[in-house]
Amino acid sequence: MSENHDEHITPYKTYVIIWLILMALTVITVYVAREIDLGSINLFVAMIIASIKATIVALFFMHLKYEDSITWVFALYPLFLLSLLIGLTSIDVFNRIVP
Amino acid sequence: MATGTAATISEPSFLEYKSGFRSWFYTTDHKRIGILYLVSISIFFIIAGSIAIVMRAELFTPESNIVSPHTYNVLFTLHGSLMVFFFIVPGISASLGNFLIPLMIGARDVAFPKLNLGSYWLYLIGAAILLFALLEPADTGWTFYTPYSAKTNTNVILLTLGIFVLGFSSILTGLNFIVTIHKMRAPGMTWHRLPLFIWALYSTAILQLLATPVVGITLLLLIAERTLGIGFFDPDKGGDPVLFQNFFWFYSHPAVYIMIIPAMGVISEILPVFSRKPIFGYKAIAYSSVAIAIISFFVWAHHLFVAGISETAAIIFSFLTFLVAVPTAIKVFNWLATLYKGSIQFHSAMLYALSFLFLFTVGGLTGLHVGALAADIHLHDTYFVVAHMHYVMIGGTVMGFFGALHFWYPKWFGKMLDDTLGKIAWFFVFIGFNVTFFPQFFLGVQGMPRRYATYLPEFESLMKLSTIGSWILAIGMIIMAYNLIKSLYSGEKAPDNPYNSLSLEWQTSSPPILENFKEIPVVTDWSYGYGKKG
Amino acid sequence: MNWVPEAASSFAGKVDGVLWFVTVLSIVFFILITVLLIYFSFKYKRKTENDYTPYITGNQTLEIIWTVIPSILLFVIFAYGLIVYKEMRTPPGDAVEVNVTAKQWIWIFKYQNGKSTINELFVQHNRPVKMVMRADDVLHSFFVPAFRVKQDLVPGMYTQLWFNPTKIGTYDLFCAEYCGTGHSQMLAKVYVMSPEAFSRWEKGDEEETTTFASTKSPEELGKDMYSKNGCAACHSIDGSAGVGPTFKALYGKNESLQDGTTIEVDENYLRESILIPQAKVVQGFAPSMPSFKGILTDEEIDALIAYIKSLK
Amino acid sequence: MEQLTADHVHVHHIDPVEEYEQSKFGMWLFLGTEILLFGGLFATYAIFRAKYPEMFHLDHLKLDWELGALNTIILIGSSMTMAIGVTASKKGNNKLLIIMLAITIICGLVFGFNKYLEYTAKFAHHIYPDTSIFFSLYFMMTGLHMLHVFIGLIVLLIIMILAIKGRYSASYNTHVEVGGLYWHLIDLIWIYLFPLLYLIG
Repeated sequence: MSENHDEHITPYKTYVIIWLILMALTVITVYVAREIDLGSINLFVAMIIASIKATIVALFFMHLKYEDSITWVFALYPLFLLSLLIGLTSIDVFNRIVP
Repeated sequence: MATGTAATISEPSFLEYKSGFRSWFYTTDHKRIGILYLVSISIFFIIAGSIAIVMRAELFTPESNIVSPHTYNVLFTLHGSLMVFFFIVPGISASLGNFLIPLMIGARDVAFPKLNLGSYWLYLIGAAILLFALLEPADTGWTFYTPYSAKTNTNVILLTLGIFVLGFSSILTGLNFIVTIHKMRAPGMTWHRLPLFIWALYSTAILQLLATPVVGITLLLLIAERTLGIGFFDPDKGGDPVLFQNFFWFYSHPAVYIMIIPAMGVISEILPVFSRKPIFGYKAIAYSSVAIAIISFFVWAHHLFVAGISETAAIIFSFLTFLVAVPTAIKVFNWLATLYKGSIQFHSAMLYALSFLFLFTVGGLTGLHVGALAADIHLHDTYFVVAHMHYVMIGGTVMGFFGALHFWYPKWFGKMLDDTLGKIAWFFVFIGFNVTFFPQFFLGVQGMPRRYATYLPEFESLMKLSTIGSWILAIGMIIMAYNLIKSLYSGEKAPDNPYNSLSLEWQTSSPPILENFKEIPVVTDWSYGYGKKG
Repeated sequence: MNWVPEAASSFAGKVDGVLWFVTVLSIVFFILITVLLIYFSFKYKRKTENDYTPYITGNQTLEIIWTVIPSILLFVIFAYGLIVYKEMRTPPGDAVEVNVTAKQWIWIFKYQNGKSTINELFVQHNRPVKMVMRADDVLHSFFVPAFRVKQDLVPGMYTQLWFNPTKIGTYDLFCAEYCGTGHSQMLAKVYVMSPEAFSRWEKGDEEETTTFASTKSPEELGKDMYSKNGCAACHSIDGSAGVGPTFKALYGKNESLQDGTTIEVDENYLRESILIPQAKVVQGFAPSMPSFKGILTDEEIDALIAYIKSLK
Repeated sequence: MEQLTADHVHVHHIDPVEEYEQSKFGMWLFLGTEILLFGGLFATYAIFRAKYPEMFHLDHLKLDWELGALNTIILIGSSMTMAIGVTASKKGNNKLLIIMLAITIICGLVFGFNKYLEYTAKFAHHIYPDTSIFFSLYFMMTGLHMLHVFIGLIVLLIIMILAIKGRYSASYNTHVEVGGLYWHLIDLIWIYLFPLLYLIG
């Protein structure tokens, strides 16, 4: 990179640590779902863990942590739209009248 | 205003520097790609327009006498699909946007020129798939509602596949524009100095980027339903046909704004130039474009008030629908205020811009009828909706598009248009359009359903009037096409800046040189600084 | 010319109220904008190339005014539309239920007393009715302009609507959701009858007077059946091709079937095709005809066959 | 995706830093599109899971969660090697970049092979996309994801060839960064697909 380009270079060690954390979370999510079986909140727990994993991947592997705010906006806005799609469609599908 | 641009440049223009097939279809020059789009969308506009003429001719009498009902259904499917996906969605954005964005922000090209060419090729591939689809055209309507689209024997797969490919063309164009506008503005071109056309295309690009993938996956699921037998939309397999409509309109309502916002941008450019006054309420117009881009994602189910969605959803969506009307109203008032105390020149481009204000107001206000829950129940799927939609799409987008063609023609081709002929064409287009579509409001209120190949005799007189209007409209279009083509050959040579406009694209030669500007300009003020201060 | 169709249901007037309210508001704004547009255009028409124009870039107060006023008006429209909508969507408890089934391209109505009719809906004056609706194949939409009601019928799901007919008369019923080739032929009539006429119809007298009047020959009756039951949507009587084979000169013709065999069209084949349409489908046509089993009586089928025989 | 990283032939005036910033931003935008492309399927999943919980529960038991978990480990591992490759390239360590790309590609291929085993096992048990809504979702989601893995593999392969040719250095590594972003997205989506389909169905 040229001089005026102050870019963050993540050290190799960080990636290995992140990988270990992700592995641990994978084990936890499998363990919780298969061994403990929390019933109805299974989905909730699994999604929380998946979101933690996804956040870590985005922040560190994808270097979102070091990106400018506009990248953040365009990374998060689709998630907002996705929740809108699911949320508003659910309001329709699960409130229909059965005559 | 900008400095650092030479008024006369001896370099060959982008039209002249190279010729031959390869120099066009392999070009990465945004201006040439813009022209390729312009020619392509014009071809589809002519095809789809001719189809409309045939449909109106068929509707001249209540019985079916020119084409069979099945053919009629095929025709309105093609008319809708071609107009929406092949003409109006890529319309202003891909043709004028490509040509103008780098020129207006003072860049040499878009951020990803090769990707830009790739987008155009995708457009061509989509068009080629469509040609195959025409061998056995679909009869589903452009909305492809399931279960009919999953059951009909006609070729739905090819048509939807073509649209899927076009979707990616649209996505990549939007992506390209967002990056270009973010990263490639000339020095001094701050966000609050950006021309409003650029703000409009920026908002459009966000919609293209983030709404299109949803229709992509939806059409893909429809194709999978027909080929693999998956059943998300098939009631026999536990699916939900209304879910398709939800997904479809999650794209297709924002798509309405993909179609209209660029035209709003055009109007914001034309009005100040021919009024010689600064645009009124710059920030209000700019931010309302972005606001529309955001809110338009929240309103899709207002197309489904009688489709069997839940009442709760209908109420929420009706409320949100009225929210999106606010920024639109703000824009109209600001445009109107721009005219106040101006020095108004009736150039043919200005006539289109003024008729945009008039017709779009009709289109927008009738949108309130169909947004109000109780009224929509009566008006939904009638000619009222057809008329409303055409007032927005033709009265809005197409008027904006024609205005843009007449406005930027000297810049594109270096030739002046015949302004008198332009005004004559405008007159026929304006009258013809109103005669065609205004009666349809009454037809709709009286209960004439849309997509009817035959109809009850009580609707005959208004239907006849509408058909006659379509002929007047066609005459206007033919005159305009003649003018556009004739002026290419016999038009007077255009000066660099025929209208004394202040925005950047007029500060370079007409037509521009390959690299747009000899030196990248330095911007010191916004481009609406007309009139005397104090 | 009437701007709106006859208002023949209890809430039709209220829907018109919303329509008029929005229309009047629209006209006010439309006139405001158009008058200003034309006035400015001519008042400030360019006189010379160097006309003086002031440098006006905006006005905060104006922006606020034309943001707030439309917002308030829009909210009023929303609320007004919502109030009437609520009434249109809430059937009264004493509403009489009618089951509606739509299929390509006919309407079938089943009443609580076990009667069923095709393409004709009989309702009693001033008695609320609730339609419980489903579609058999694709989307359809029940639309009676005079009642200001519309609701899609969705396969695999029941939808409903209600109305209280307030005027005796005959009204058009349209299919408003595109449903294929016969979409524009998928029409029906709604008969709003006085209580006396309705109870006569319910007891079955009405049917005799409308369809089996002794004065009519079987051909004439068959012709009535042909137009009433939506046959015309697919089968022409002038020899032109439709969704199904034409009825012209059909009787006695040799038709080749999809399995390769040939059959002579006789009474038995016609009868079977009406009751079990998918049994022997003529080559070149899709097996899309609905069965009329339980919908047409034997007498009606006889009459229909007689009519087809008469089309030489 | 190759096109995203327009190289500097026609537009010779764009300097590598600008190009790097633009390409990276462009790729983030493209990832947004991808999220919403999968979003349609996630929304379908959410709605039908709420509608038919029993079907989802019974059908998901027919999936091989061990194979799914193995694939998760492989894909996350490949994400790490890709990230290491990006850093290596930024530090100018071309050799390490090539090794890391090779490992990433091998991981991707193994992932694909496992999916192939999984699909054939399903077909052997007469489970097809039209078997039930759950399996429609399973095949559509994993199928679309698999398509992305293939595209990602092609992209990485091209980058590896260019790396072997010595195109990248500490001052020019746009393709590596952008290709890496795309590969991480594939991982990111799998992180959701795995529990949704295999674990909690």
